[in-house]
Amino acid sequence: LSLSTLNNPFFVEVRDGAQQAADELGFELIVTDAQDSVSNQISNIEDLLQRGVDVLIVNATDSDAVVPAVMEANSRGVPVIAVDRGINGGTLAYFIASDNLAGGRMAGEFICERLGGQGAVVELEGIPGASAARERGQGFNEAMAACEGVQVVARQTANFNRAEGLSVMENILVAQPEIDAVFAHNDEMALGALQAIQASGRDILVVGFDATDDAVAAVEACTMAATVAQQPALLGAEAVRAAGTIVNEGAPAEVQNVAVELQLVTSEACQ
Amino acid sequence: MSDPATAGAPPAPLLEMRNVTKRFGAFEALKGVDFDLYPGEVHALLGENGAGKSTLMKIVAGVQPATSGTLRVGGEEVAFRGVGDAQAHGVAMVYQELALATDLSVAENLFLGRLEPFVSHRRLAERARPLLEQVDLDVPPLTPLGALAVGEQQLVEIARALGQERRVLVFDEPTAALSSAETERLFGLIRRLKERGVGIVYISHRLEEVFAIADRVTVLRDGRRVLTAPLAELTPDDVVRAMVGREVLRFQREPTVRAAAPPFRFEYGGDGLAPGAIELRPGEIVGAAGVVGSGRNKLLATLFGLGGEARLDGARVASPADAIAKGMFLVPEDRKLAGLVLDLSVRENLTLAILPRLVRAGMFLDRRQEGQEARRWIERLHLRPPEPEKPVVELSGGNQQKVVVGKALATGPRVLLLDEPTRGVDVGARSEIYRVIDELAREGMAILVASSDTEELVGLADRLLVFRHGRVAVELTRPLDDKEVVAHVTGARQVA
Amino acid sequence: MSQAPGRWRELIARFGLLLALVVMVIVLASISDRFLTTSNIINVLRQISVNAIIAFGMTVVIIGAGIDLSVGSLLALVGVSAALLATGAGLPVWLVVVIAVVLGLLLGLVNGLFVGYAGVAPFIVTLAGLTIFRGAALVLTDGRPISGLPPFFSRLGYGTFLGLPLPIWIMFGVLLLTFVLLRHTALGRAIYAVGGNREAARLSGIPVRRVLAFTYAFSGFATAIAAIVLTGRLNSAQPTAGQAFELDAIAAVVVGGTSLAGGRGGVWGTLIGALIIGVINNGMNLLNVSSFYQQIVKGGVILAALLLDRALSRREG
Amino acid sequence: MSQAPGRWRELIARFGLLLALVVMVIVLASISDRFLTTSNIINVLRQISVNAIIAFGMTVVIIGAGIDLSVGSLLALVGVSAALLATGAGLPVWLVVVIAVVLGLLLGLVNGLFVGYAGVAPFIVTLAGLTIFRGAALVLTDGRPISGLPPFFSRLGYGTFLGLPLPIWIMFGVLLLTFVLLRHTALGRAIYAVGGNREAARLSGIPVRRVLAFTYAFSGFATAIAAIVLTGRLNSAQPTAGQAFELDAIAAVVVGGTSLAGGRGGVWGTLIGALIIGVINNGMNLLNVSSFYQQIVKGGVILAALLLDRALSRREG
Ligand SMILES: Nc1ncnc2c1ncn2[C@@H]1O[C@H](COP(=O)(O)OP(=O)(O)OP(=O)(O)O)[C@@H](O)[C@H]1O
Ligand SMILES: Nc1ncnc2c1ncn2[C@@H]1O[C@H](COP(=O)(O)OP(=O)(O)OP(=O)(O)O)[C@@H](O)[C@H]1O
Ligand SMILES: [Mg+2]
Ligand SMILES: [Mg+2]
Repeated sequence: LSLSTLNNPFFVEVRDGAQQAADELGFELIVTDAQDSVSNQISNIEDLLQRGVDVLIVNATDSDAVVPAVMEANSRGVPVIAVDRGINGGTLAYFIASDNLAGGRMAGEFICERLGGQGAVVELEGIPGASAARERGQGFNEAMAACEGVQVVARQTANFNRAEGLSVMENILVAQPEIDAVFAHNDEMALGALQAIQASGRDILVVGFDATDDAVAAVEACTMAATVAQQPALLGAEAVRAAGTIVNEGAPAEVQNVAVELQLVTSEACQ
Repeated sequence: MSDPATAGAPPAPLLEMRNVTKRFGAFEALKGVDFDLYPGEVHALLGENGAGKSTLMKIVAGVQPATSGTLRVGGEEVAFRGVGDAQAHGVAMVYQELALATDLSVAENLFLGRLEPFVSHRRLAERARPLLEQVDLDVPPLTPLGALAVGEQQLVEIARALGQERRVLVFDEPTAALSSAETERLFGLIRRLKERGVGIVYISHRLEEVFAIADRVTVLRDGRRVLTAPLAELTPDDVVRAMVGREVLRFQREPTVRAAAPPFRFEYGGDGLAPGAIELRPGEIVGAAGVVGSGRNKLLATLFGLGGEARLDGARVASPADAIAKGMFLVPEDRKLAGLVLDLSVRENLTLAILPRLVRAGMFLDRRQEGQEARRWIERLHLRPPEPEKPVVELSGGNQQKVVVGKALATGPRVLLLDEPTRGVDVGARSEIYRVIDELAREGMAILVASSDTEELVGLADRLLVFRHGRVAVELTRPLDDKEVVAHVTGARQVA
Repeated sequence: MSQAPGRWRELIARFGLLLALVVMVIVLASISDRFLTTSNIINVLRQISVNAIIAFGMTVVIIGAGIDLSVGSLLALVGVSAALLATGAGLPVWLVVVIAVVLGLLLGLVNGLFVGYAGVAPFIVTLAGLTIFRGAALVLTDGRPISGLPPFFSRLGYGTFLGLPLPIWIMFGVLLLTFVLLRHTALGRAIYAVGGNREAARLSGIPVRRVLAFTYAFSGFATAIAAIVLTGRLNSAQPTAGQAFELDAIAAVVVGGTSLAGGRGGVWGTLIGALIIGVINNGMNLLNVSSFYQQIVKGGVILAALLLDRALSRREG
Repeated sequence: MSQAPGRWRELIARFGLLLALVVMVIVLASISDRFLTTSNIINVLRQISVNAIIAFGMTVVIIGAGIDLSVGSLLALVGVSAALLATGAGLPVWLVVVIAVVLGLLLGLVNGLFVGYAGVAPFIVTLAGLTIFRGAALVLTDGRPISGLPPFFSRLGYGTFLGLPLPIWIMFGVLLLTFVLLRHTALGRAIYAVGGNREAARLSGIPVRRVLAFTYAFSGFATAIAAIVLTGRLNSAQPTAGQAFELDAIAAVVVGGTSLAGGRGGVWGTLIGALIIGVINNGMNLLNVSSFYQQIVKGGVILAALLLDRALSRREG
């Protein structure tokens, strides 16, 4: 299992889910961490192939960049399963992902509905150029475009980082007299923004993405409106189960897409 | 020359400077100076430390532009934009502060700035050999320059200038770290250049050298020209009076009355020094003489725990910190490398070694006392300008040397090791330093002075160790005679 | 001028930089009427507090001709350690803070011992520190953020004293402490000497190794304080906090005129450097500059500020 | 010893480091029988090629007493520019490569002009370069990676010549070029002189500013080559590529014994440095060290290697 990063609780859960499934199935799971670097990941995969793995599960740091490494695996006859992020080339056995685009749209629609189709919204973007940032942003903005009374009044990056979410939100709060909702491309930024909003004493709807423990707790405490839940553990587990299928039954003739559900975590009690 | 009107008149000057001024911020280092130089002439440029000698010549060499005034080289008015410009006009300079790259080889340094595009180190070494032979420096040309002693580096710097075939050659205190043997050799080379019509500017604080080699002299005082005249018309006293504006008494030392205290016994060896031992008695001044590379500097460095092996009264001197704890202090020979923190001010450098004494309440510096201490040494050593807050990097070479010496004297150790203490220091300040050294000896300090200046050693020392090839070749005692010392140093006289 | 006390001398030397800051402020104030409000000024000061506190410690290291790349990771490690102690061990909060600060100081000291006594290049030692401290923070927390802290932390992050937020007071406290250290103690003088010319310092009897070790310990100390402040501001601690903080801190120091070659500079310049960086970030958020262009603008403005400084100041940084 | 040619002198000086590398190799070989296979050795060499090529350029800058933080972003900018030209403009591939290399050289030169002629601190100039180039790469691509490159790129990334992958050949090509530059040209020697003692270099008539400007242009040139190689290896170009590459490159240089103070070091040491880092990464993957612990192990091993080097080498880095 070649992971893009373990510096993020999300992927830690992917790993845990995968590990658990592997333990159940009695597989040996080798985990590598590319630390969000494409070239690290290529090296990791090369090293994994060097060690003679039977099935390669790849959580790509970038969908295009890992293609050559996947082709290398293909040439050695090692089946490849993509998790979370797609891979734009080579031969895949399975693609297991939750849909970031749909998630962004889900968040946008939720905000539109809660604001009653009227209001000012702030978008906190992830690391510029990162695929999760692109896709979530795209889905969100599609929903915003469809929701006519709602304006995105500020769009700033906080690099998926809680401390930056805090200070960027503080600055935006100074600049924008009127804000009704914030959508952050991940929960870390959302929680930072929440901190700034609480300090300012203003009443603003915050929606995050990923449903980390902290975010879910905040939703339950009614301080955060919602977070889009991927099911990272499920992603990991599904990938390993797919690997199990390959080992037992051989690789499928063509790529099988396994869509892992997204859900919006909200709290009924807070409405 | 064929013009009948100028026939019989002196040839056109190689170098003409008119009304040159130079400012550093608000400070005026040169105030309307005129200077000229003729082919085949050795023109001495004299003045106290900080008078503006180096500043004037750095304008000639293209290091820095004049603030105002004109400069003509070979009759053509020029405004150099860099050292390269000056070199293209046939001007080269041997700098007072060595301008060498310590991590490059000796050979590369000889050709630095004019290497061929592709460098073959073997060929370079071959081209370097004749130049090194010229100055009688016997080191492999591919040795990194940093491994050489200061005097040896000085010779490299000289050899580099000699290799350039220039019309104008400026020597800024070339002999400050050279003994009389190397100096004689340099003079031979200068005479040969003279014959070829090269114009030479010679800056030095050693008057006897000036009278031996120069034809004319120009004296600067506080950035003004106060005298230009043929040397034949002057006596040394005239020159000194022009420089300092008063009489300077030549320092004469009365032999110290020996204190009864027991001597410090040093044993040393290693790192190129033959094993040996010396005793220094409290109140005694011992000199160390020798040619470049003979090991006198190494002796001092070794005693101070900087390499080799040294023991004081049987106890190993492990490091400079250990040496200081045992009551020693060293004035190192290379002030820029080891003596000064150039970015710090005069005050901060002077008090650097006595910080523990200036501390109040466990850690805070007593700024009033620090200022007093700094001002004391500034006055005593005639620092010019007498400003405690000036960064040391902006001082003239001689004044920087005074700061290094002042810092050491302020510590008041039991054993003081002085390595070329007056390198580049003017006559007036030099006798002042001698006076302080003498006083300290009288108060019971044991002092070891290594120097390349025979006159200095003869004037100061109670005893003199002459070094050859890393060992004490002979020990001389008072009364000392200049000629005899020189003979021993050069090896002309061997003692069994 | 030459007799001016240290603080003024430092500020005069950074005159061009101050001017650049003033120009930036004027430009921003004329574009956005929200920029020059008291609340936004306080906002900017509060935002720079963490970076500035780290940068003050970094200034000390850099004046000693060193560099400390480990600050961001150390911040994370100290932050999660404090958070774990505060949530798990049931210790009183004041004790947690003391332990955290001592931990930062000790880990900094370890860096310092490698640099001073083992003679390994500071870049390598603290780069190793960067990866090791980060790894330790991740191992301690299994990669998860820690929240549910006692109210002390959010009071620290959001409380005020005499109308000013506590992080700003703490920042000025560390500033003054560092200034006094550098300008008014023998140790501070020794740091300048060691950074300016290590050999000369050694021959003057200054315990060079001990002085070097101290500078890294001080940087660890400052970073630990910054960690507590950040933990308060976020009311939680992340093992991933502080990434690339070392670059921000070094940038503040160098923009502020302290030379990476050592021996020169001071902590007031660092404050100006941190302010310049903070004002740029704040301004771009206020003006809603798109995130791709933000990076271009930020680089350009810093470069322009330094060019102005070069044109007006006498000596080189 | 003093008569030994440059290459050997450099290697002897890094004897302790070489030994550390050998120890690491022996340890790894004894733990994992896959480590010392031809295919894994080639694997390691190919993996370090991009970092090593950048680090060779960085070595030149650092010997000149500078630093280049912009390499990672420049790599991204050159990579996406080349990819855009190759996919969009319909230019022949060789021309794309030439344009890309010239672009890298020119952008490096801009850094160099600011450092050499405007006298701004290298850290600041190239930090501004870091953000500006990154921003430009994002703007050019609207943040999206570019794929669908002509087959030339993947041939470059995965083709072999005489059994060795092309990236390795290119790496050794740049190594030799840099070595000859540094050791056997007047310009190279001038770089040492400028880095060792700028004032002395100036007094010797060396055109200091031009030399400094050149070093950054050379770094840009090397980075552009690395960008082409990486684009080939990934068969695509990302505007986000190369993050933190500057730290890796500087680490290879400094581990390899080149002093950040300038004037000292060489490019063979950098190769060893890059190898050490590459072997550590490869080894940890082969041994399946858990990723949190990887960071700790990596820092610890680098530190241990440098300690061994310090203990065995004579002169300090
Ligand atoms: N870069 C500088 N900035 C400020 N002042 C300077 C600078 N360089 C020289 N000065 C000042 O100019 C004056 C003349 O210095 P210069 O080096 O020419 O003296 P000098 O005659 O060569 O003395 P010495 O015999 O000590 O070498 C000194 O007072 C010195 O402090
Ligand atoms: N670090 C070093 N590495 C190698 N050789 C050295 C080193 N330092 C000094 N030497 C050599 O040791 C010899 C003695 O040096 P020392 O400094 O004692 O000479 P010296 O008599 O003081 O001459 P000078 O007047 O030139 O300073 C010289 O030949 C010098 O080249
Ligand atoms: Mg002078
Ligand atoms: Mg000597």
